[in-house]
Amino acid sequence: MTEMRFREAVRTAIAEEMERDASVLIMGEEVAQYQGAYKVTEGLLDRFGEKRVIDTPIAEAGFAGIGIGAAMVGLRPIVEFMTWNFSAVAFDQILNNAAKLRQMSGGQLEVPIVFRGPNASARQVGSQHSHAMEHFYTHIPGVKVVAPATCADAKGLLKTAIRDDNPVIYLESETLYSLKGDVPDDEDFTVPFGLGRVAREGSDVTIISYSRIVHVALEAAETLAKEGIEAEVIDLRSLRPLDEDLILQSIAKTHRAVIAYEGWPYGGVGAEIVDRIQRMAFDELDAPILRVTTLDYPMPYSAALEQHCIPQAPRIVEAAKKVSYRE
Amino acid sequence: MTEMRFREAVRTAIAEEMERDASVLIMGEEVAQYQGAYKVTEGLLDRFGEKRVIDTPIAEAGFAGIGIGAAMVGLRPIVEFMTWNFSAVAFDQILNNAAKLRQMSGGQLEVPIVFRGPNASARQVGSQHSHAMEHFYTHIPGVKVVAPATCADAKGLLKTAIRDDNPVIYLESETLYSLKGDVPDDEDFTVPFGLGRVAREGSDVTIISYSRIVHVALEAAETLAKEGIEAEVIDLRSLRPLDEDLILQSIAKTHRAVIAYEGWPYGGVGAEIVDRIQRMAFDELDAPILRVTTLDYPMPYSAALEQHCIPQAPRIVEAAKKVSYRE
Amino acid sequence: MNERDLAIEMYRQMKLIRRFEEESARAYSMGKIGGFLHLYIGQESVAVGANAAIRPDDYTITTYRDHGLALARGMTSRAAMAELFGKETGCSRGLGGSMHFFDAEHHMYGGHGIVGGHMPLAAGMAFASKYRGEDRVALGFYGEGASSIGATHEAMSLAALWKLPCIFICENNEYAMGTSLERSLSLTDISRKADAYGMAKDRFVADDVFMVRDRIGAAVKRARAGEGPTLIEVRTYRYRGHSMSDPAKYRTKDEVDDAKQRDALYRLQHQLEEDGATAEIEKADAAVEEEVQDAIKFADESADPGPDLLAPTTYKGEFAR
Amino acid sequence: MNERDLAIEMYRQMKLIRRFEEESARAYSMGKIGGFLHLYIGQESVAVGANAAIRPDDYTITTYRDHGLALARGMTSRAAMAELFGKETGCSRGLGGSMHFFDAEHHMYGGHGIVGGHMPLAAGMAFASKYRGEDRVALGFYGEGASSIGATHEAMSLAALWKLPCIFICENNEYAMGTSLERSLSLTDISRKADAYGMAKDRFVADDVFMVRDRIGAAVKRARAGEGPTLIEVRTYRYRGHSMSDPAKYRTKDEVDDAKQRDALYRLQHQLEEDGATAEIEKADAAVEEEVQDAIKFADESADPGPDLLAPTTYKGEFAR
Ligand SMILES: Cc1ncc(C[n+]2csc(CCOP(=O)(O)OP(=O)(O)O)c2C)c(N)n1
Ligand SMILES: Cc1ncc(C[n+]2csc(CCOP(=O)(O)OP(=O)(O)O)c2C)c(N)n1
Ligand SMILES: [Mg+2]
Ligand SMILES: [Mg+2]
Repeated sequence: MTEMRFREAVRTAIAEEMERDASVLIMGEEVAQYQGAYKVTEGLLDRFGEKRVIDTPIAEAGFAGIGIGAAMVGLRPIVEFMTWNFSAVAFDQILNNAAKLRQMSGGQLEVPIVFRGPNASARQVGSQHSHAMEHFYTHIPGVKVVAPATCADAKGLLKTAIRDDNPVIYLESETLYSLKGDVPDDEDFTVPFGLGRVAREGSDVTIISYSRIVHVALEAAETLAKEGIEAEVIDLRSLRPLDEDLILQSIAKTHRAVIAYEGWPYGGVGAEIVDRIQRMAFDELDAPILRVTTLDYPMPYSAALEQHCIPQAPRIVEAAKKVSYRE
Repeated sequence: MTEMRFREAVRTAIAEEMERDASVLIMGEEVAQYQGAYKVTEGLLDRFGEKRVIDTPIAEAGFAGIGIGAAMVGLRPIVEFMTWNFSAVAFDQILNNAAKLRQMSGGQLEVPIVFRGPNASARQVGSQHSHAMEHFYTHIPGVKVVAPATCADAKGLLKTAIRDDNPVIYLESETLYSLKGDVPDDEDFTVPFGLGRVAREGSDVTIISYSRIVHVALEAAETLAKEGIEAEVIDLRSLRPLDEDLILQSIAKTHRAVIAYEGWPYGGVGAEIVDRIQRMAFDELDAPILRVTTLDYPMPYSAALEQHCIPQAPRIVEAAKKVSYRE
Repeated sequence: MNERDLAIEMYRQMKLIRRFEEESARAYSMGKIGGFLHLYIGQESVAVGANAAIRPDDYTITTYRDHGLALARGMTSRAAMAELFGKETGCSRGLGGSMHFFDAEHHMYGGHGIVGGHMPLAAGMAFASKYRGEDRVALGFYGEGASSIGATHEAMSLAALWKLPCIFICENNEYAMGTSLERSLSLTDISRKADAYGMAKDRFVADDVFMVRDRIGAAVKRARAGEGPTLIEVRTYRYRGHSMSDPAKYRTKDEVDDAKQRDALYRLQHQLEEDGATAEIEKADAAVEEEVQDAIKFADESADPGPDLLAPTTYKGEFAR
Repeated sequence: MNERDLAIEMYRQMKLIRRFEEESARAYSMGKIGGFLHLYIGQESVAVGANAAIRPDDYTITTYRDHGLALARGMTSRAAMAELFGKETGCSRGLGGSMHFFDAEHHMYGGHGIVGGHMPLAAGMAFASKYRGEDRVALGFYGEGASSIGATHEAMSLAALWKLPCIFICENNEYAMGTSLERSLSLTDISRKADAYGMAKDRFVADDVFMVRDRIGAAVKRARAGEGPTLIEVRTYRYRGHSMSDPAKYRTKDEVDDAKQRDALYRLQHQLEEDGATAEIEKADAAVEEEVQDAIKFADESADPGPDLLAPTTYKGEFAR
């Protein structure tokens, strides 16, 4: 175990996999000479050279497509979006190429590519720079989507992603990059997809979350504990595939669920989880499932309004109390 | 009332609104000289001239953006996507410009634009040409999304869309274009957004649908009736805003719901409706809500497999029986 | 292969493509093929000439108008026809259809339906070649209508910057569906797009398949030598409508007849006949006929793909739901 | 306005932009401004010269590096500073921030955060002008880094085809974040992109604001006369980092100092001083100082926007949920 920051955990995963496999490379805007817009790739250029750590011009559709084309013939590119917001201009490449090449070719092709970068709100970066893009990408069969909340998972999930033969969407968070945590040193430490994690045990209500909001949910759980409500906090880690078993086990215990995450309310990951719970654990539920999401507006710049829109602990507490009929 | 086909109803709405308001224009690939890839715009070039009926090169991001820019300064463009699939390359324009200009400008701007075209499966057009794009677009605050199932609604909703001061996503269906139906002649006939329609009354189970699948749901309802189950079929017409009242009223009567539509299962419109029902009518539900969607695969070309993937009446029947505990 | 054998082989390929597609059109009208069917008839010399300019292990990728390239690269008529018929013996196991022919063994990487969307993939394959220090080149074919779209531009911009061994082959058949060239581009000399990137360029009419081979060959040679990409505008013409549903009212019969006068297949046939190769031509024709008929029979008799194909072609390994 | 008055006015505008941004940087370091703050310092002559070349009712649109254009167009410093401070009195009511300055009254249509994404909007405004038979032009400003991206290409391609009255003003400040021009484009003469569309073009260094006005003015004149769009590469330089978080290690102090030698603001000041306009300069400086200080005070004292602003700015009329 080594204590490191989230950004270093991401970097370590990249470096270890590049060391292990010469077909792994990383490309994106400012990943090389600038050392990464958020310093995730710091030092990689020196270590692996410009053949494998590649600065790209501003052409997300172009370089995402180049990554996909290269993956199609055997490389294993990691494509960094400076932020996930910019993947909107490469949407077609992900939807129609990365996700579909295997199927369109009748299973002949593999597209072992990882798209990664910071996702969801940063701080006051405004409406065009605050998207939680997983709500678009999880919808698409053919891709996998993961979103770590801890430093260990950041490393373990990214290594799994790089080794996976399918396209993987890997979501970070700018506001998590400085988080510190213990990370296994083992070069074969990987975290399998499709397995969530109980971040806090509890018996009264299940709070399901992922990425940065796991930490907010844990904060909410502390408040709830003071009021006598023991919340179980689930960190999904993987959004597609989803760990249904873990969710259902927890619901079987608590009979109540709150889903908390960043992103707009209409549809998306949260609505999908609601659907699965009510479908698979209908008789277990003692209350409607509630969601705590980003409010249904483009993200405002104003600090106060931004905080108003983003899911906060008090909103999670309120929802947990509501499903516990304790208002 | 005049009986006409769905494509004529769309055309009539366009023509009437162009007649009424000189700031309305239509642009898209092959809309003018070719008379429309699916003949929706047939005759419009002759009638309104090439200034207002405009053939565009293949540059969806470019001409969607030109439409948005023109709307921003007072025109009311209708932008046709030859099919909605191709909007994937204009995704950023819709997400970041159309939907956000009003908010980013603090409410100074309006973007009265309609994006329209055929959506979801056609016949054997393969995985890149069979997307149900509403599952991406309904997620975005700032746009409205509508999807008519009947000829009258095709006209009425499109007229409302053109008159709306917000960007509207209007979804047609290639396989509905030849449908015939009575359409009001009144030039001020509009169908308000946010109001669904009971397509068939019933007391035992609610089948919620929209666009082409409404007709499949009606077919399923006939089968169910023979087995003694009276299904109420709701045609949503408008997806964002959603007619919660109508859905809840029906659930209060039937206590069971099936949601049937085209598109993949993860997230999307269906999951959103599940969430709203369980949240707002938890105590009314006698069974879990089930969804009948396109299967979770890229659409295969093979006719047999395609039909296997698309929602069919028997699958709706099966789901309705299941929620009725009649298997 | 000597030039004469090559001439006969290219004749055979062009003839195969034409006959394959004529029979496809028939099968389509009989309802055996569904969805879109975009015929390459008239453009055969481009794919065949290009194929003759490269090695079997070079990468190729094209649009939905993909039968010609697939057959030229070596896909069997059986696999191609069965794909059109939506059968599990098809090159893409009946999942892709006409627009999505894939044959990894012959380095034919599709078959793509989104205009321009595959051009970054072409650059990506070229990138992989360069990354691995190989001398393979990638040929990306696209229609002149795809010149307007962003993906094509980005692919060229990056390929030029990174000197990728990628040849951008613009098949200018004068129409994008019903839109004539001058209604879609402000500048009808498409090769001049290369000037925006300082990229090498070429432009010629495709009526002589040997010229196609040689001119593309020159670009391939530069690319293999590490001298970067080339944009080649190949001027050609499609005799049929854009797809089966297109009556092609946007052009006159005269215009089409005129183009047919310059038919590259007949031109080559003529040359070969003058060279005294009538027997070889007859032999090639017979072989083509047999192959196409056999392909139809094969496709007809093949089984539909089953639903158990869907999950493993969506994900490799475990399904992610 | 005579040329001398105009010179003083342009001096005032350039000085205002510079002082406004210097104070913004200070306020940022004090935590009064959040998110991104991209300074225009060094590039003032571009926005100011361009503004002098057009009419108040012409359309303008730019990137996230938007303070300069907004102020040049006539946005008040109060509205601008309050926006940076996220206050409801800001030009975008505190919802947009530094990247999203909007001022419809002064025909400044943003302030856009997605590289290249606003260029089709520029063409769209030009389209609207032409559609209505007006003679207004649209000026779309973008960075040289945005030349690679699809949206910029598509906007130019359509504008050239349709002869839209749109001027594409590429502010080539030599860097896109930390990426120097020659690492992002294969051809560093960006004006040559125009050749791909047969579009008119120009290219010059922006150290003389009158030249900026005149050269852009020539393009504006052509556009008004219905002669179509022009691509203008204006060579300039940003003195500060890309945004406040950028230490700009990718270039040397010498390089920056060198650029400052050619500072257009000081050059104009010098000329004016030689012309004996010292008094007017002092007056302008004092006015600028007062305006900026007033703006800070105003922004400081303004209220935060309230949550009730969110719904009506998301939709006009009823909310669609
Ligand atoms: C992004 C996108 N927009 C529109 C279409 C519909 N479409 C398919 S082919 C075509 C015309 C393409 O013309 P061109 O590039 O010249 O190729 P050709 O068909 O002539 O070979 C169009 C508009 C599409 N497939 N993708
Ligand atoms: C599509 C997209 N990709 C990436 C970014 C991140 N980004 C913001 S500004 C910038 C550099 C732009 O450089 P340039 O176009 O030269 O403009 P300048 O900042 O020099 O004015 C980048 C990469 C973005 N905003 N949008
Ligand atoms: Mg063409
Ligand atoms: Mg720049």
